[in-house]
Amino acid sequence: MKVKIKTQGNQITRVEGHGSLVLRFSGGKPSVVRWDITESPRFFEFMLKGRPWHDAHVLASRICGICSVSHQFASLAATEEAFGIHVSEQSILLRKLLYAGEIIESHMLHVYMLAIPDFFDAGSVFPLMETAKDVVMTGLRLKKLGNDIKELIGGRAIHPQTPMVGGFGRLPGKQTLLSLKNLLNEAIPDLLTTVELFRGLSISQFRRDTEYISLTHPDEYALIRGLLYSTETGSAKLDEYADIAIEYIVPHSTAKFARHVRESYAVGALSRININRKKLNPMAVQTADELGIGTICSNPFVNTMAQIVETVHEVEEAQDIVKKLLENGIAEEKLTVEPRAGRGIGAVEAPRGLLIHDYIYDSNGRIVSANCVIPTNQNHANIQYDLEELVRINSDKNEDDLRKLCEMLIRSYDPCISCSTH
Amino acid sequence: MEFLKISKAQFQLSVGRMIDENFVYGVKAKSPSYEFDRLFTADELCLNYNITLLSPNKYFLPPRTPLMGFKLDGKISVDSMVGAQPGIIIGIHPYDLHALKLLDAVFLGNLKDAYYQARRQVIAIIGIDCLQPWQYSFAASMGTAFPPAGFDLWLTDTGDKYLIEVGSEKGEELCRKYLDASEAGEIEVKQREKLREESLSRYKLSLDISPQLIPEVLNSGWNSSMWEELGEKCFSCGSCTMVCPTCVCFDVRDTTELNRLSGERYRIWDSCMFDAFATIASGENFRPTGTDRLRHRLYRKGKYMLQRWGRLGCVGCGRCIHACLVDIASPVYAYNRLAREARTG
Amino acid sequence: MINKSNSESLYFPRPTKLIDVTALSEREILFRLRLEDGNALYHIPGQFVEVSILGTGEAPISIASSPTQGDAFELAIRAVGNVTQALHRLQPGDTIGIRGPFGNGFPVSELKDRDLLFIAGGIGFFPLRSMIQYVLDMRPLFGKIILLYGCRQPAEQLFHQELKEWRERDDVLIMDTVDRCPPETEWEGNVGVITTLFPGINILPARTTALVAGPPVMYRYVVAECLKKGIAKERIILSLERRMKCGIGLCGHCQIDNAYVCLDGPVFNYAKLEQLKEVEL
Amino acid sequence: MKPKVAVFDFTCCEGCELQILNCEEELADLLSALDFVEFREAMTEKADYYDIAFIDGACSRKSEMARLKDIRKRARMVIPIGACACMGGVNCLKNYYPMDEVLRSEYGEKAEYYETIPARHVSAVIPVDFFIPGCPIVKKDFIRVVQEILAGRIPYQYNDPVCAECKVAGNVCVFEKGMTCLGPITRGGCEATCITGGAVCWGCRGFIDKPNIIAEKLILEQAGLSVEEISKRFNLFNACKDRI
Ligand SMILES: Cc1cc2nc3c(=O)[nH]c(=O)nc-3n(C[C@H](O)[C@H](O)[C@H](O)COP(=O)(O)OP(=O)(O)OC[C@H]3O[C@@H](n4cnc5c(N)ncnc54)[C@H](O)[C@@H]3O)c2cc1C
Ligand code: SF4
Ligand code: SF4
Ligand code: SF4
Repeated sequence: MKVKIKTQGNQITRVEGHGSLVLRFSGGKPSVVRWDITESPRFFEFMLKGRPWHDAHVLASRICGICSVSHQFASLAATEEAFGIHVSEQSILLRKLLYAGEIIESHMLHVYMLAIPDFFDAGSVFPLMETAKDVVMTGLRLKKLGNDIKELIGGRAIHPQTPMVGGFGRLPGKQTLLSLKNLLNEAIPDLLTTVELFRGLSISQFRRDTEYISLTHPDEYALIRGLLYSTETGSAKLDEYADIAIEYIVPHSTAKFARHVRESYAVGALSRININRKKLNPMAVQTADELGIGTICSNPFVNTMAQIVETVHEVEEAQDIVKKLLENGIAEEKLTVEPRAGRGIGAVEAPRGLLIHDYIYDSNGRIVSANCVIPTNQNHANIQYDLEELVRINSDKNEDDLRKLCEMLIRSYDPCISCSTH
Repeated sequence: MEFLKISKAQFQLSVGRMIDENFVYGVKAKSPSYEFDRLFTADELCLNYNITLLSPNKYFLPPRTPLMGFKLDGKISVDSMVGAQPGIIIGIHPYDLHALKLLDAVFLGNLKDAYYQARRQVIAIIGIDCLQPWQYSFAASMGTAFPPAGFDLWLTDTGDKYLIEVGSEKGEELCRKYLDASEAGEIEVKQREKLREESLSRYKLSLDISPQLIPEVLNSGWNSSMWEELGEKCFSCGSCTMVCPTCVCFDVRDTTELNRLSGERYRIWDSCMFDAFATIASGENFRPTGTDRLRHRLYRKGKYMLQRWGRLGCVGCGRCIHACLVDIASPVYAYNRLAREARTG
Repeated sequence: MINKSNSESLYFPRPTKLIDVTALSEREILFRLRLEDGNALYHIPGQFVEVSILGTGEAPISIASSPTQGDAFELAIRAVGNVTQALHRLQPGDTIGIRGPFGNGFPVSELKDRDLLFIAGGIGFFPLRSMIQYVLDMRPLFGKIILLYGCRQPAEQLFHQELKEWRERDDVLIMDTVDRCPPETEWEGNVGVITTLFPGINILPARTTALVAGPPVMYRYVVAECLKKGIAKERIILSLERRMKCGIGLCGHCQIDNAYVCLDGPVFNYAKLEQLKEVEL
Repeated sequence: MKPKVAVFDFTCCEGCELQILNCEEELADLLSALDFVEFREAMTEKADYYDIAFIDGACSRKSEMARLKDIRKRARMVIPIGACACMGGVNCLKNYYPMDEVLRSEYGEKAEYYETIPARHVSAVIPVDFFIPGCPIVKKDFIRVVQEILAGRIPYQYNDPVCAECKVAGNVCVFEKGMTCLGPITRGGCEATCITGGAVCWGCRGFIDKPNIIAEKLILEQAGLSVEEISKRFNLFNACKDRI
């Protein structure tokens, strides 16, 4: 008999993509809780096959509208590794700067537009435009900062055009950097307001021990490069990813699930802070302290706070980079790409966690096979186990409250489902 | 006529002083070409250029010009949007100044277009001789290799110095205010003649006939097979017209704010090469094919503009030749070929 | 603000009040308007204005009434796009913008004492109406007058009342036709394209000037018939429609060869048009 | 009365919806002009009737066809937004292969759990009233269309190639830099943002009504592309044959 995946339960709103929370009760007690992914599969790995190297990142970008830069960078890194291309220091700086835009925008979108209505008991951010206008405007300004960085450095906010294999198709001029510098400086008061606001919000004191995985790098808070790291098994090389992100298919989901040594693991802002807390910039460390994020934090609800910490970190990071670029000046670079047969693995920390693109190229520079490991897929199993635990300890709650709590849990992972059903 | 000279180093300092006090636009490198853009420092200015992507007419007839603002309150009352930011443009080549003279004839002829006029009045022009012409330019044979009257200052690169011809009172004032220039003598002026003369031989493309004969050649060439042959390839992309310094056609459009309280009417560059340019509301298109449109454009450049405004619509800059990806936009090719066809019957 | 002597007013519409709105059919409406400054439009029959709806756009519209009819003037408008549809939503008392009059208009003084053959196809009747009214108001100045009016079907024939009044006069001959007549429709006139009316008319070619307006396809056939009747090329006068934006000879849309329809037209005689290569008649 | 607006997502990356949320500066004005009644990505509420339904994403499952038809019944105006909804977009790259093969490639022997159909654009399933192309849609373009609808106008659809705007933007043509471009046949309205951004035009807004495909093939051939490369160049966003 064929088991077709159908839309069941309630589709979760205010997340990216289509997923449903199936929560059934029997005899007044919750009996089934299930995290179903109902997004239409899109088959990007299949579509990437045969594409020439210069459109790989263009196509890969379309896996996700929220984290398009992450997909581009993972794709570019894979291609660059396959072809043995060395990327200049300047390009790395610019990529980090663009990435700051992505992290800031994506985190602020989640914090201020998707998550915040839960705290204000609203269905969406739209009514808050009237009832809590200051809060929303603060969020919009910070979100816009992210988009402004993406537009100025990347060309546009979604699917930016400047990143290319080997570097950048367009470099920012001095005027651009100067205006960016101002924008970043102007954002500091809004960041402080945000920290203040969230320090005052109460979140669920739930915890469940799990494994955390992210990239790690000796010199920096790893976002666009580094080695793999697990809180259970320590560090690993990129090409060992398949042994770490063990993907499997579950019948109620169009997206794959994943596990490593435990039954599930988590990736994302909280994982990164759990693993790389020492590498955070000073103001970000202070923010983490203020928001009560300790050394290892196993409350998934805290992920939203962790995103705020990272936003602060990235604003500081962007300020540093702009300063450096202004001091050094921007040099024109010539991009030369000589395709060759080979395999490349690119890994980045997307806003929602570890993202890997693994390509095999033929000698004409065409993709023979592609594999993409998506952050949200790695979280699906963890979400499922968290949900089970959450329902177990809250089984005395009524259905509405329990559903709301479960939805908040799911949302705090900031799942990106269209990505995960790539 | 007054002539001055100034060392290049001095000139750069002068430009720096101009930038401190004015909106200054000049030629900047945009590899592998050049463009007119706002200058922030004097070292951005690049005067030994061959061509700019767009001509400086974008400062006088901007791609988008607001015409009027209005409230959507059912009344017909509009706010004028005439006005211009005073400024100085440095580096206009002779052919582009010729083109500006044509724009003057169009917009300051019988009817005075206030929007154009306002800009024309407050923007000073500092031109420079084009001694190393671009490979696509055929200005020499169009008679547009040297500047017409109408500039404020005119530079000629004489090696380590610029020779400056003062063309107007505004130019004199610019000299007084910003340029530490000294009087130039007959020798320098003679040298300019010589440099100009020599530059003529550096043009790679040329019109085989006198430009005055273009209308005649066109008169006999309407049915040439050339139009079809070229027109078939046309993308109707309008690139040739967007880069042309003498193209003046526009569309007028309205926008309204989201709040539906106010709006704006503006004009925006249009192109006779676009498919729908001559389409009326009933759907009838009076120039339905690429062939029709290509022919119209080259007639307009070579004949109609001359008839109506007294100047040829092509100044030989060569921008359209270069801009056209299918190599069909060249006026010099078309006119030469028609002339040849006319000779051989 | 409006009507500055300054040249920017070239683009500024003059406030104009709708004093009467009459539906002519489902698609066409007749507007009666008066400039709010109280002036007359001072137009020549055959000229047009640019009608402005702020926030929507402008459309060139022929003045459908004769200057002999007083300070108010009329526009007859078919709803086809944004501006014309917006006009159709207006009520008497509303204000619109008008620029113009523009264009050359009919060569009224040349037409004095001549026999006039008006040939209107569809809404080509609108630009001709101003001249017909003028001629009827100044009847003694002109010779014999014939109006041929063709539409696609009876429902599209407009201005019944006016036509009826004119028909009742004995100093003007009106002949109408429809391309086809759907069954069970009342129709007493001819059935067939407009050229099928020609055999029925009797003119003195040397005394006659033809004035033609209609859809683009009509011109070729009508001109051929006029020539066949022996009317001189200079005496076949056509009013043309082209795309138009500025109305003042700048935007380039209405150009036919070197002629700007907004300045040199919209009225052309056939001898002139024949020289324009882009006109295939 | 403010028009009731809904935003629906189908098979896509949801970037176009995000572009709406990215109108940070205009959001307050948008909200005072429009009444968003359904927008899953941003809000929990749902509604039964919409004046305007914006649709993001292609249709790639039978259930999505049914959902589209249901939306059509309840919406006065249906406006697809983005390449996926307007032309099928990148989703149609899979249409060259049998669906079984596509499913097996992703889910292996578990393929039978899943279903997919060749991807198609919205207007292949239901009639639409207008469309806003682009991958992603251009913010300015979206706001302009909303403005025009609010003002009671039929929105203007760009139909001139990207090249014209590319010239106005003052770009060096990428052919001069040894790259290739679909600008000459692609619907403008994006202000040539990709070329300004140092990339090339990939054709994400679909082709103009009368693209000169033969001439485009010619210039790509002259730039050294093989027949296969040319077809790959054409199909990234435009693999769907009966595009809008
Ligand atoms: C001399 C002359 C006389 C005429 N007389 C009459 C008459 O008496 N009666 C009559 O009914 N008709 C007459 N017409 C025809 C009439 O002008 C057209 O029907 C009318 O212009 C249609 O305009 P519209 O705005 O309604 O429709 P559309 O032409 O469909 O225009 C739609 C709108 O889109 C706008 N638009 C076009 N391109 C763009 C763009 N690129 N960006 C944004 N917006 C754009 C236009 O400005 C217009 O507002 C005459 C035409 C001429 C030339
Ligand atoms: S037609 Fe071509 S060569 Fe002549 S002025 Fe215009 S762009 Fe220059
Ligand atoms: S002639 Fe060339 S540049 Fe001009 S519209 Fe045609 S293809 Fe474009
Ligand atoms: S870069 Fe592309 S869009 Fe721009 S002019 Fe060249 S072909 Fe046209």
